[in-house]
Amino acid sequence: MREVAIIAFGQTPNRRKELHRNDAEMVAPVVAEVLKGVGLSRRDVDFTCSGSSDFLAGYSFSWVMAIDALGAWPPIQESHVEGEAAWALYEAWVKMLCQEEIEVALVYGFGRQSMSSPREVMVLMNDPYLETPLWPDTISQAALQARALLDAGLCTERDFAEIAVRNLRHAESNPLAQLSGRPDPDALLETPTIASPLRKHDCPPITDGACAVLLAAGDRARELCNRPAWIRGLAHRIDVQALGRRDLTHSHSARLAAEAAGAIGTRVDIAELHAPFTPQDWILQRELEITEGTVINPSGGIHQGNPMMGAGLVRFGEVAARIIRGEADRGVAHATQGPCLQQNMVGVLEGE
Amino acid sequence: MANRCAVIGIGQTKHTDRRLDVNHVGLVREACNRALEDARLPWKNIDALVIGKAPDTIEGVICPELYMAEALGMAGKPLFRVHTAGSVGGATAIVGTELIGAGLHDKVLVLGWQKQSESDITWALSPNLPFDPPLMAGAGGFFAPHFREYIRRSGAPDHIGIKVAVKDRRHALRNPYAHLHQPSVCFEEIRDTPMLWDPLRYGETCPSSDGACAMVLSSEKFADHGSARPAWIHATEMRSEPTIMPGRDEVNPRAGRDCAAALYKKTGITNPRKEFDCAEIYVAFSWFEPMLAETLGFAEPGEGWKLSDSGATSLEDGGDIPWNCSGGVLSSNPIGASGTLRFAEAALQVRGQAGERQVDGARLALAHALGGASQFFAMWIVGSEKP
Amino acid sequence: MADAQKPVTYIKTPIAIHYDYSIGTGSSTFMRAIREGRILGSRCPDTGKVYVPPRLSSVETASPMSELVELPDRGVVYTYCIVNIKFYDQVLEIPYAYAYIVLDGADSAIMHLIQECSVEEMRPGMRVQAVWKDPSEWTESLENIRYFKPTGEADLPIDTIMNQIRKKSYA
Amino acid sequence: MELNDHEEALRGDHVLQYPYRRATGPILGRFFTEIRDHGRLLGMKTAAGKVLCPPVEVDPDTLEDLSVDDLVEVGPAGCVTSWTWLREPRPGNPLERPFAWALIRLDGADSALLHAVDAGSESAMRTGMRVVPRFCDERSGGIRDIACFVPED
Repeated sequence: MREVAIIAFGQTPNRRKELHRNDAEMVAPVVAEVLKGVGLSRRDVDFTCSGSSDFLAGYSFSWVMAIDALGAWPPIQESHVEGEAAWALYEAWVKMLCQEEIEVALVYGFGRQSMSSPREVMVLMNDPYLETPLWPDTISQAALQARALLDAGLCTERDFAEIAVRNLRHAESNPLAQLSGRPDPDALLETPTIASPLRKHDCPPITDGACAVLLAAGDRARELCNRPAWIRGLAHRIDVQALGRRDLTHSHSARLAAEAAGAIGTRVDIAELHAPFTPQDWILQRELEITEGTVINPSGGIHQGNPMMGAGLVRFGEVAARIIRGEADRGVAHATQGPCLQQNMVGVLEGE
Repeated sequence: MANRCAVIGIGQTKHTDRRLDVNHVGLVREACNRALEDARLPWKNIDALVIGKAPDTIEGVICPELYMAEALGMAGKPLFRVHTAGSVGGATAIVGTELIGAGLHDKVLVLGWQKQSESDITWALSPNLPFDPPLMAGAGGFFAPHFREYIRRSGAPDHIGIKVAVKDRRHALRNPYAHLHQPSVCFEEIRDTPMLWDPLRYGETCPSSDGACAMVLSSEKFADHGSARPAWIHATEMRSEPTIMPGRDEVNPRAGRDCAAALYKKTGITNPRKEFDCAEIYVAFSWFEPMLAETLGFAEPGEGWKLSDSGATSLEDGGDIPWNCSGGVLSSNPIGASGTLRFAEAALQVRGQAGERQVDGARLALAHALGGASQFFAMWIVGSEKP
Repeated sequence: MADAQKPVTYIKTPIAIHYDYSIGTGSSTFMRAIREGRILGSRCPDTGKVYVPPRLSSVETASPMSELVELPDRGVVYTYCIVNIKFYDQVLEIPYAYAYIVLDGADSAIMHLIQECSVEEMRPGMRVQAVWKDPSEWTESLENIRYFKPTGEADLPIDTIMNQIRKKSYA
Repeated sequence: MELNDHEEALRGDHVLQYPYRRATGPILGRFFTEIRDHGRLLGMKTAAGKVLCPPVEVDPDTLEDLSVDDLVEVGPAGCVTSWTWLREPRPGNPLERPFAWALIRLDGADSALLHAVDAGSESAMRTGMRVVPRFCDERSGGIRDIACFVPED
């Protein structure tokens, strides 16, 4: 199989509300930054792929505007996934595996949650006959999963709080973090629940942002980057959606994706988990068999910033950036979409 | 290089304005079941599914493939969603081809669908945004200025658009799955329909349809599994260009010319009109046929209308390069499936499965899907012989 | 139940999503100028093309565009559409025409209504100028311009104009 | 003149609003009809003998299409398999006062249905508790014909 690596990563600062720029205007400088970082121009990009959501953006064909900000002239090879941009990375990776002439690919994602109430908008991802008419908000759905973990005696609300604390502590070294700090878990547990047992600290922030990664193949990657983050394995799987049909203490598809990507049973230095809610972080640790020596979410995970539709791609970028900088040798990146970890992607990245 | 890939199963629904008897799952399963039956494969044997659909605003569900994942046989498997506007059905087939080309899977189901009857298409495609006064009044209004410019440049007579519409609607009568079946359709009937967006008449526009189309793609290992010979995928190509670039040629977009040139280069095609036996081209409004004939190299610039006028693109008239024997987008337009249908109909032709719309002895066919402001192109070439 | 005999075959699921919709910097710059009766564009540093409304980056080259250009409220019709269909939210009398108008000194076209001109008289190359609402009614909207009308000047050679624009395109 | 992003962008209210009308297909149609006309809940019996409520249309094990003939009556009472207490109900929710979202496995079913439980207070909720549906007086066909569930006496 052809070798493909992430060679660059960039993102906007995670912000509660982007007051100046629209989606396309957010994307353009991030794309310029990643290209400049490796000394490429937009014309060196052989394939471009993005992820976004029309309902999040508030209008149809929302990604088309972003193409108008990329310098797509002469015409480019380009595609788009509706949803999380990590799947755009997957599409680019597949294209590079089977088309030798695609040597460099650009992948980006963007979303502005602040324009609407994502807690409600994302309800539209559910069954439109049986569930959406009741408007079960995303936090409530995650809370049903959290309760299942508590009832099974697998973890406690304190475990959830400690995951939040770990993420915020790690975020202190992330200059682009929206949230960071060193809250006391006991104090967090004194705060009221939003949807019991979940409290504010268990939930991701509302974030506007964009992100981009560059992929390159084989020697081209080595030429452009001193230490490419090679994709050793990449796979995604999905579960049945209905919460009442799933064992919510598990994410079957996360485990299957991890197995297919070769993430199980190998030593990794770091893991970036796209766990919108703290109980999901716990579940993913178990499904991906992450062990003691692995630093989880060195960036602060998505509790420091959640640019929806790009937040999963950011996980890949954060792992790759640490490998590229020589801070880690091997890492696991995870992305998800759908309620309660319904669909999961796992990648194993490694430096040489 | 990439592993060989073939179409071994094809299925579609009867396209219609309102499928009130089925929900989303019922609609897509109908197409998938037929494709699987044609491929002689059970659901369980499918490794992965690639699904394409145009804006989620049409059905009002974000990524509906997620809630349908189990019904699509994908619990525990990879399910992948593509959305590239009108070209999405083509892009979906290309992603499926590449999953096999990359050696990741052996049997991939690709599916395009749309259930337009659940909302209003004009609303879904162009909601009124703040600070943005509405002017265009629908997709036809968006493209009409481009058609007018084409007519001005080429000197094409007014009847070309009518003739193309009649031709595709006549073709549709041979296709049991086509949405519009107008047995009486003739020049006068189309000519006398209201002029909605001058120069575009109502009769020259595509319908709004509910429908789905699925294909089973396979690696070489399973290529002979289907109920007819495989349609080998000889090459695929995609191109995109910006929407609002000053001086962009909307009439003959460079993305389309580049896409065709790259595709033909991969396969050694030098004379598309002569070398292809037929083509399924995304003609959502009549005037796209002469315009795209020029963009895709079937006619010299300014001469596309003569190709349409000559009857060369008509199966009924015994044309040498029939376009849209299925009736095309002008006869059925479930947007997310419209591109998949083009790709699938081309494959049906080279498999010899096209029934009354079959081009005798078709060996090599071109399919094309178009999206956005004539800016997103997806194409493939399929043949009865291994590439 | 009134309908008890008739089985359920469909459901209605109304959706209303509210957005605090932000149009971004390029469009905001344009709208703030139009509130004062001025039309602004931005110039691409690589091709020299002038975009209306202004954009933060070039469509063709992605280079940042920082130079603003003020444009006159007159230009030339490139192509157009005559609308004979009434849409549910449309208040205009049919038939009406809207055109791609290339303002003098601009390279991109804006879309706007053409009035004071029968649809039969419409043609590419026709010179047009803006008819503004009363300044007291101006807001942040292109609707400050009610429509464009013919100036009565001689037509311009539209092919020459479009070819000049195309020649500037990034190779 | 210079183009820059020093000033905040203009914003305006925007609503994406549409009364989607969805065909139910035969199985969900029957499910909703039974609720509307008889206050009866149906589950789908799969080839493996499991009963799934709400009903599925495709057998999860065989991946074959299921039919209305495979629907069987379940409930109406059931037990809560997971729940969350929502202190501040959201727009569009079944109840306007604090309530629980719950996954409810109806008697005779092997899977759970998502709905609201009107329990009065969080302290009244526990996993495994018995609940019964409260149907709306005016029913029009749809999941909202179940107003909510309430604790069994």
